[in-house]
Amino acid sequence: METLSAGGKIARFFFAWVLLFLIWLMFTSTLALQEVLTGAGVSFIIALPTNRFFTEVQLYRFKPLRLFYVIEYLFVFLWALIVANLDVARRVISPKLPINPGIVSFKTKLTSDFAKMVLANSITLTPGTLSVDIIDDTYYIHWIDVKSLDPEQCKKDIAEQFEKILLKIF
Amino acid sequence: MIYYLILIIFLLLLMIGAAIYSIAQKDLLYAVIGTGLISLVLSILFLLLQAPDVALTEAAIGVALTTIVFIITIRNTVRHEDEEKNRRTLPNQTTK
Amino acid sequence: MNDILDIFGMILLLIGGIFLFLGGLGIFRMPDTYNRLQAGTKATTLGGMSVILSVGILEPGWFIKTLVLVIFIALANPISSHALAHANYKRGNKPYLKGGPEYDQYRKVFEPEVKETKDNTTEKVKEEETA
Amino acid sequence: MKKVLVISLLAVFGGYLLKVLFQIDFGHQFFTNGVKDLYLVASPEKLKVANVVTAIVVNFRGFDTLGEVTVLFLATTAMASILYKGRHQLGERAVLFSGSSIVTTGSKLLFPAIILLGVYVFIHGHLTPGGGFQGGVIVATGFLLMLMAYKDYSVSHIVLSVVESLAGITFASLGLVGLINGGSFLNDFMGNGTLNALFSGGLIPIIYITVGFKVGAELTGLIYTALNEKD
Amino acid sequence: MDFRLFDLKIVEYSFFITSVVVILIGLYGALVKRSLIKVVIGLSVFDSGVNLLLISVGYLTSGTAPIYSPGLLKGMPLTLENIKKLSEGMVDPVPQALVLTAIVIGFGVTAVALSLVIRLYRHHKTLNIDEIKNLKW
Amino acid sequence: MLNIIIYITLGFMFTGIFFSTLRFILGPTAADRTVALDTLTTIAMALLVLLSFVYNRFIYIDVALVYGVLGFIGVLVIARYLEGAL
Repeated sequence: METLSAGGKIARFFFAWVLLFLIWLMFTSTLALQEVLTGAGVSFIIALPTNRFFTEVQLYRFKPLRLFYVIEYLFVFLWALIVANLDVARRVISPKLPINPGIVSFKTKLTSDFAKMVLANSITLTPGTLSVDIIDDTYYIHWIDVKSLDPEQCKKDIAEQFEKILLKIF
Repeated sequence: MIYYLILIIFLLLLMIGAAIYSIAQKDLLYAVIGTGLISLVLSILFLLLQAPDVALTEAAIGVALTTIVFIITIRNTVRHEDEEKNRRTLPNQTTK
Repeated sequence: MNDILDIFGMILLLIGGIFLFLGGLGIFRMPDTYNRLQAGTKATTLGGMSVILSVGILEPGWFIKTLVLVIFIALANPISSHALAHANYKRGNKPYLKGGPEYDQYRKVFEPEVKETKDNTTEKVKEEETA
Repeated sequence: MKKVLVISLLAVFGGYLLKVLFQIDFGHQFFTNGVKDLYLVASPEKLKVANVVTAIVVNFRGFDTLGEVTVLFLATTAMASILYKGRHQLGERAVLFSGSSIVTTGSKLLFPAIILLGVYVFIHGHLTPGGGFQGGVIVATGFLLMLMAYKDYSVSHIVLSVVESLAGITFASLGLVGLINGGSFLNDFMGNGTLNALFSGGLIPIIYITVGFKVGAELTGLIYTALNEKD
Repeated sequence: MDFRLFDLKIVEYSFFITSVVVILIGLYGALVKRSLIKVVIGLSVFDSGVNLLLISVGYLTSGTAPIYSPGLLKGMPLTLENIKKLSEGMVDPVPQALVLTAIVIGFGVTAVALSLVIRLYRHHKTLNIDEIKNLKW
Repeated sequence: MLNIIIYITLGFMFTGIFFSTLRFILGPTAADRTVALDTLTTIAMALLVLLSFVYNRFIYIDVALVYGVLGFIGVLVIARYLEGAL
């Protein structure tokens, strides 16, 4: 993790402020002047002590092109979520419970904690997999229907589609 | 309308069942999880009785704070109601 | 246009209900805790999300607030289920394995003696374990 | 023997309770000469407060709220003094290890949002369900999340007690100003604004904000005290 | 859309019956159980029952929550007649305000009781009230 | 039309609640019971949103919001206790 310059810290603070302000606007879901002003003040005060939680890298890495990848990621994720649910539905309804569970492991190339968490959450919500632990860069995944125990193959089956977009975003 | 009544009666029965469960259960941790269920059902019932303020209070208090206070007590004392049984199973229950 | 949105909302509502039901049925039928978590998390997450979103579609003024709820569910639900799975393994509840013990690769983290048979991952017992 | 006695006692008690309750007509106005109608009309008409429950808690029965906040403060103090074991205990965390990196990162991300939700709930106490107590509880729950997820996250006792005392003093002095100004505790001396705007209701939002800070600080202190306690 | 919930007379008392049953269950737990934590759990269950009873006493058939939100006013001018008309369809706010404070106070009571339990355990090394003398019959 | 769909959805939800409660009662370990509680929390949140739609009051959604944000903390507390961390 790189250390932040003074400018980086200020940028981080503004990032946290804008994010909290957006959440406030969604909470109130109105654009009345009083609400907006109060929201700006409140999110400013809350962002002062909590901005160090939000991001750990310099904000100059942020490029607008990455927003497209975020949207692409959302679509991939939604599709995987729907597939996951149909998969669960099939397994739950069928009377013989076609499962072959096990815990597999693979390594990831992602570095930041946030990206690892996003990948783990996505894995949890996609077909038949549940992340049990992350130790350094190794994921341990509970797989409801183990097809292979080889780490490379597992990674290709489980996480490839998310990881290659996440590598572009972060 | 009879449909809604059936659902409400189901919720009421669920609440009675959760109360009986959390009183009758010998394992205190399960009893505490039972109180969480009581608070969940109670919150839905308060909303059905048109009291959103009270439902919000019940949700906020019952979902985490009551649980953590009870769990701290269990951690500091004993987990099982019959203490003889508790001593027998203590070694593999407190450490991982 | 409005009718189409309404019909879309109704369909979403119905789908959400079905998935919530499947979540309940799943945690009832599955054989062990991990599989129950699988069914419970995925089905209830999508079910809850689609019910809430359908309400947002049926009443367009509510859409933004329902969107907040959906975002929170999508962030928070996997975390809690991950924490439960992790805690369950640490307590020593081994998963139900159909294929045999080699299907459980996570065990190597806790029992380093298995290391010789199959060595391709880092063996690092967490330092907190000893604390 | 004891069980039989208790069950018969409870049966008598429950029977009488039900007998009384069956005389109430469920779903109809029970307290016919009550203050309900007065409150329901006066709250939007005079005070311009949309949420009548808030108006009752803070304005019509504001003195009770002061007592209630005091009870919570006493609970925190009593818990700390009952559990006190000696000076060496202070500063020791009883959470043995941090959670896995998913849990810590997730709680780090959600913590500001939870605090913001708490603040939203107690600022909008006069417009939507919720208010100072609920908002304070939500804020305390946010701190609970951080205290649980991290091994070495700590809350400063000094900051907590300063926030709590300041909020309490503000509440009491606002009430006293009302007493001097209008003749009753928490009498409203500000303009009322229009119904359903954020800046409306005169003193009520300000008091609920102080209540929110006070309850949040108290409950956070309570959890922190309890969590540090380990044999 | 209009949903009137309680048109049937039979079921109307189910809320009262439920809350009385929950109160009795909680009292039973508080009186009979020997573990002190169980006694506190019984008290908290009792608390829930009382809260449900108070709220259901204040319920009004096909009433709505006592909040004059914009969705309820629907752009009506805020005259006295309109407010009176709206307030006739609202449930009783006084029990709600009571219960609102009762829940928070109940939590404080639970916390203090549990800290007393911890203290007693430290002193007596047991939670069984039969062994802690002079506390209960 | 909408009424019927809401009836059917409520029926599905309550069946889900029923099965989760069965798992809550049967569940052999504490983790199973907590899984059931987690599922019940999510179902209850969806139910609260649907009820606020049925009563047509926008402000009732706040209750569901609080449940959605705080619901996972309760589960996390129990999980951290089971882990041995508390």
